[in-house]
Amino acid sequence: QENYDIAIISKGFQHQFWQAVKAGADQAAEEFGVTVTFEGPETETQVDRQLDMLAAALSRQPDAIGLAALDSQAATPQLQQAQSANIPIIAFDSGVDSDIPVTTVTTDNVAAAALAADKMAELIGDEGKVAVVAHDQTSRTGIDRVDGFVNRIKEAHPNIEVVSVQYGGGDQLQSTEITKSILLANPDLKGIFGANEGSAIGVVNGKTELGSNIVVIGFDSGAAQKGFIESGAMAGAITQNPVGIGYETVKAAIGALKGETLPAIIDSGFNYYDKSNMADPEIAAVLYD
Amino acid sequence: MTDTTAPAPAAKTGPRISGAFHRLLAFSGLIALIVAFSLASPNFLQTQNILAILQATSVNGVLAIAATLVIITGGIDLSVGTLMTFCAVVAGVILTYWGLPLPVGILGAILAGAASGLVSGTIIAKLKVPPFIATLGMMLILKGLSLVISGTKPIYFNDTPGFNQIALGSFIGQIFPAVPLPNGVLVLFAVALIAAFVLSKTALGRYTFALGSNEEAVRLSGVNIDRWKIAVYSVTGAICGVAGLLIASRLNSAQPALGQGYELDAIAAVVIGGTSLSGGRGTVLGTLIGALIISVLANGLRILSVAQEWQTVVTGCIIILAVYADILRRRAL
Amino acid sequence: MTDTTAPAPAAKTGPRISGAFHRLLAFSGLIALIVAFSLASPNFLQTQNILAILQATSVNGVLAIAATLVIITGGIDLSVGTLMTFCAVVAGVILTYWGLPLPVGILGAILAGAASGLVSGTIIAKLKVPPFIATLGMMLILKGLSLVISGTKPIYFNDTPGFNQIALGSFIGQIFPAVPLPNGVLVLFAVALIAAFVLSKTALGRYTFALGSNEEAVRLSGVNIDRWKIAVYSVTGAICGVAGLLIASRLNSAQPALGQGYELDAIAAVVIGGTSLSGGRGTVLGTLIGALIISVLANGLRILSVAQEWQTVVTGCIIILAVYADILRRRAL
Amino acid sequence: MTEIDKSFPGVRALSKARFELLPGEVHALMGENGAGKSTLMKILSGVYSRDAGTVLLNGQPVEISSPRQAQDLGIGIIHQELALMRDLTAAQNIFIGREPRRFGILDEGQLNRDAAAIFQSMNLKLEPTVKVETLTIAKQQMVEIAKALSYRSRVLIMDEPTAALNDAEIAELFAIINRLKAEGVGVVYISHKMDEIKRISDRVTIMRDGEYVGTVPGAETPIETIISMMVGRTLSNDALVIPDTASQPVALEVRNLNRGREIRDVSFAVRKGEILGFAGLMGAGRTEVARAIFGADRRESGEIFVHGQRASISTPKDAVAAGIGYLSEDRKHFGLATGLDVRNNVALASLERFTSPIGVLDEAGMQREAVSYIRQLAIKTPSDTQEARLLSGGNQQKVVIAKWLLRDCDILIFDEPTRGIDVGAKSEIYKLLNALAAQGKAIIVISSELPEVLRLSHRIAVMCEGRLTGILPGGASQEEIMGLATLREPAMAVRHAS
Ligand SMILES: Nc1ncnc2c1ncn2[C@@H]1O[C@H](COP(=O)(O)OP(=O)(O)OP(=O)(O)O)[C@@H](O)[C@H]1O
Ligand SMILES: Nc1ncnc2c1ncn2[C@@H]1O[C@H](COP(=O)(O)OP(=O)(O)OP(=O)(O)O)[C@@H](O)[C@H]1O
Ligand SMILES: [Mg+2]
Ligand SMILES: [Mg+2]
Repeated sequence: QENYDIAIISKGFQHQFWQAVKAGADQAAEEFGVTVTFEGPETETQVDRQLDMLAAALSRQPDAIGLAALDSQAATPQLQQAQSANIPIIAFDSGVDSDIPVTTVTTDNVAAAALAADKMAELIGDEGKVAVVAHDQTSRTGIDRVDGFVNRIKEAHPNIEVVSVQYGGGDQLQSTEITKSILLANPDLKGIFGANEGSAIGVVNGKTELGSNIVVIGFDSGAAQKGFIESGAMAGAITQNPVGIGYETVKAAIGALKGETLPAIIDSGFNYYDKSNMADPEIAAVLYD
Repeated sequence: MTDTTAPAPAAKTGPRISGAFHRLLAFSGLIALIVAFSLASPNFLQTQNILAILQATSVNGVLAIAATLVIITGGIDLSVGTLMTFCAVVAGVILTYWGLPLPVGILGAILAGAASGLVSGTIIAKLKVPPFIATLGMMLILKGLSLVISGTKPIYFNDTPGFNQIALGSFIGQIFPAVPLPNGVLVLFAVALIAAFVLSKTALGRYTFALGSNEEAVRLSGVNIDRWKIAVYSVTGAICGVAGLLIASRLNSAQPALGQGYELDAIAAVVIGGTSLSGGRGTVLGTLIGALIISVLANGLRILSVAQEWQTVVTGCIIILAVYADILRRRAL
Repeated sequence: MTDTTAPAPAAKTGPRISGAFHRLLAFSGLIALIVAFSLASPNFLQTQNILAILQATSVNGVLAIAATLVIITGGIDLSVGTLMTFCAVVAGVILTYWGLPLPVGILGAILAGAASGLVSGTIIAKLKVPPFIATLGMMLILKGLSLVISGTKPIYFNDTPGFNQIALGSFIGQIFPAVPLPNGVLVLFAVALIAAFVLSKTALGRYTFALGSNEEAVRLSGVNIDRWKIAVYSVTGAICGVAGLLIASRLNSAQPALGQGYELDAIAAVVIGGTSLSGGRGTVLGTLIGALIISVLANGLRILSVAQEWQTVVTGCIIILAVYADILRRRAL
Repeated sequence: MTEIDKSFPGVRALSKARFELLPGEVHALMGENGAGKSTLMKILSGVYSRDAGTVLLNGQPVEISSPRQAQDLGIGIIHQELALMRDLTAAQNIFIGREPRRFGILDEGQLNRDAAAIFQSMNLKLEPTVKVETLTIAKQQMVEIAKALSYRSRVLIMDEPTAALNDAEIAELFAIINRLKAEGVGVVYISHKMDEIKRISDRVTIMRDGEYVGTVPGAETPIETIISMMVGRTLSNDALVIPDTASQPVALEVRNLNRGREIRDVSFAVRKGEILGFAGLMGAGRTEVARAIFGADRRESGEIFVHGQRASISTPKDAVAAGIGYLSEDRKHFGLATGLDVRNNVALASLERFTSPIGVLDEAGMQREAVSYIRQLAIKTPSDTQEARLLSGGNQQKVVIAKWLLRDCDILIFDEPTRGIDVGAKSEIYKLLNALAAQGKAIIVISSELPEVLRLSHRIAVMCEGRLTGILPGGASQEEIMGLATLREPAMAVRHAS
């Protein structure tokens, strides 16, 4: 077994979701005896900073690279550079507009958010006003989750109206303030979808500060969200499998280095979880603290 | 920064307007905003919403007061945001990881803030590194350290039940149930009162203004300017510690990744409040008003469901206009 | 900002060091970093990596040069980051949405930058709004407008094949294949040369320094200071337009949400490069070195696979140390 | 102080300088601009460290490495350049670092009472609670003096304390100095005003080019001797031939200028080739008139005619375009771009002249002109690329004069042109003003020194409380001028010379 050097460039670093991806990658690194580094820019808008990270990673001449591209096109020159240096690229989280990556480990965010919309409809009796607090107006996950939710409501739940979509940058405090404003402006609101971990926690904070009892559906997990679901402050949340994403990315990289053939897409899947199924082993396995 | 244009040949011609009226006018931008939003939405002037605005002001308000002190000395502190986070994380480590009692955590956060301020102040005063660079460096260092000591994950305060009462409980609401003013707002007012007192009544306050006014003159007067400068940065740091406790209490967790970017809001509040970035002049009351203008604006635009991209545009315009109105007011006086 | 401490009681005793040596020493921080990283990793001093560092410097370098001009006047421009984005979006609208030819897009982006600078400059010069507030407002306005005119989504330049050659092509590489220096770096050098020329050889440059030195004295010399101030902000804006083209070309898209936070890096480069925030002194070469220090640091730490939270801490420390070393060097002279 | 050496980059400010002060004596320190007087005193007061030499206090060698240490040793100083905190009140400035406290809290009442007491002892009418930035330079200078007195030092250094003061204030200061002297305080007195030296000093030490020249008794030594020791030669003090200008055309006419209480209905005219002196007490409004004419401040009403044409002047740029130049009384804030070098300060008002159509500057041309003025005005600077802030006070003033000479204005307003300038340079500037007038320029000279006004002016305009109370012929007596300068009722008995 060779000690491969695998560089992972993610979309973020500080948020718990990315830390969970990192945990999965580290887990695989230990299991397969390879070295993994993990980096990501400050915010999911800093496309060029991510390219600089990718360039620095290439200079290091790693054996393989895992990339969660912030923009599906921008990385093309670096990808070509990697290709000519025979460094396999594994895309994860979202795809790259290129056939260079040997495989893509991803979650279908549109479908995941649509599931959240269906659950929301179910919980509020398929009618009334709802709102979305999302993390980012321009990033892939931000767009997909908002679109997935809003479009699904439009198509399948005509009696529900999305009255407001606002963005808090995934910052818990800002999302709290946004939620409070939405609630105060729409006293008859029935539910809010928080489109990532920070947004979802902010929504619950805002709701509790105002003593409201609207339905909240979150996204991803983390200790706080799990606690909210347990206490009932949050009805449920969509979980991706970040640990699995990290693990699969490293595993795919090793596979590629060993010359194995990989499927074009490795779907890491998503689930809806709430108080009733949180303890199920297969759900508990994809949740992170 | 060049807002020092000239020692204003002050064209005093009209009758002098009384001091009280003058002070009232300082609120004019804020009042104009409140009136406009009240007319635009019936939801704006609800008790609940007013409390929400005040609550939303608490963290930025405390940070802005912290920044006010160093800005009056003619310096700047870019580290207030990440220092706040650092202090929150320190509280988390003390209370959750070590399981020590609440007062220790509170003290620890404030001391951590003061210590960090001491370091910034020393770098500025002794090594003569410009405040912008020293605190930019500290901003990054504290950001990294917050991640390191928290283990790059949030620290929850679930084991310290009283902790979230710091910001969210309502001491006043227990006495007057009709006005459930959150404690966080009380903390803001308390910090403001203390800061105003320090600035106007103590030697520290005097030297704060003196340093911003003419540092060389203070030095030539035989004052140990290094010591006082370090003291001012330390007090600023301690106040950031209070902000850290507030935000941690509000989120019931110390979020190590949060904080960068908060310095700009804080400094904006200070400058909107009439404190000059070239030092020597400024008031805590002005800073409070500046912080309120920012929160009222954010809240009002959200209540009106203005599209977010336009919210940003409008906020930019109103910040400029608010300061311009203040300039016109002063010129008219 | 108080880096004007004193007319330096400067205990100069030793023999005078020659100007050339002086200038060489200015690079010392940068050179120390490069030597350290080269020793630590064999991958650091590879052509590829050097090109990557230069490429990574290009956008921030151009922005920092833009910021240098206004900072020398004693002002500040917080809008450079979002203005860059705005100009990129303008280029996107012109080239992709309207399908106009490449030169129109390039011109449009630069003009959009100049126009925005004209607005900032006018607010500052005519309405006397402090530069910090005026450009903070502009920062928000431009951020919002970028989202508005782009329709809150990235605009791709796939229909303008030549566009990504602006930053990514290599004019030099075509002649000397061994040195595939990307055009973006050439653009950076060109902007630096032009800015240095303007600052040292033209009336605009002279007034830039004079304004930062004593604005009132310049006014009383019969100079139309408003006009020159507006001119400086416009030139800064135009340079931000170039930065916008560079980043759009590099990403082959205009990313409307990017840009905020970039102003801090740009200003940091300026200050690390020895330009004083109180105005009146500064050089383009210094700014270039400052920008390089930032990129070398980021690149080197990544190459060494330092954990990201520690990268931040180390970067903070080194920024402070670099400036401190520069201060020591000047004192020794 | 013996064998004191001090060098700055490119400048040897002091070389084996020497100075001795006895208790209860007023010892004047004299020398041309840049002779090293301020530098020597800054070493004594702990601002600068010396390169070599010894300082003895009461016969004991002492190391003075900070202003605090100097204070503790009983050495106080009034700096030449005002060192006040503009945003603080007068009282706060005086007691900075020594605020009275009660339970750790500042006792503002006590502070103001203490300050008021000092003001009273100085016969100074000043509110302790007024912010110093709103004070005129003269008042600010008085605050500095009050501050120095408050230390009750054994040694008090006064570096040009009277540069901005009027005669009454100077008399007050001298009374204070005499009182201190009686208490055994040693006073070091630096000034360029010869009459003051004669009036106050017991001994005079003269410096030249950073070196000790000699010490002479104050009262007995003729002024000429002191001057020749300062400049190293004797100055000719020719009586000026004042040509008649009454037949010359009017260059500048001001009609009914008004601005609040500072300027009330001021009208006058200056002819080509004429020097019109402006006399008046501090705060009479002369500076305000000059600034209003120059467009530096807004004016409420009034018309300005240049060469008979109505000129619309609302900014300094308009004024300069109309051929008016203004040398401000406060060079540090309004005159000099302190961060720029001498060359650029000289060229600052004339940059267009050195700018090619594409905006490129003609450095060589600028250098030529700057060097020529450095020579003409004997500006003491290592080169034309020296930063202006590093020049001695008097030389800075010359740089500003050079700026307006280079601009070649027809009408020049000099506000306190010789403030802080040594005798040698002063007589050069007088000659210069006369030469300029002879070339046909119209010149307004605002000065608080009556002898200067009398010596220079063809006619003398006198102001009091914002009003022009009269215009006297050049030969008027001091009494006549003072009469008008204190005249509260302008309507009566105005004697106009035309
Ligand atoms: N900080 C400084 N750096 C460089 N040169 C200086 C500095 N301070 C003074 N000098 C130079 O030292 C010399 C002595 O200056 P100083 O101020 O002592 O003169 P002075 O006798 O007080 O003159 P004045 O009558 O004009 O006030 C001058 O040539 C001056 O330019
Ligand atoms: N910066 C200022 N702020 C407020 N009042 C001022 C200011 N400058 C001058 N004044 C006031 O304006 C009036 C006119 O002052 P001005 O300086 O024009 O008098 P002056 O005759 O030139 O006297 P000086 O001999 O002091 O130069 C005075 O009452 C003075 O106190
Ligand atoms: Mg002197
Ligand atoms: Mg005057």
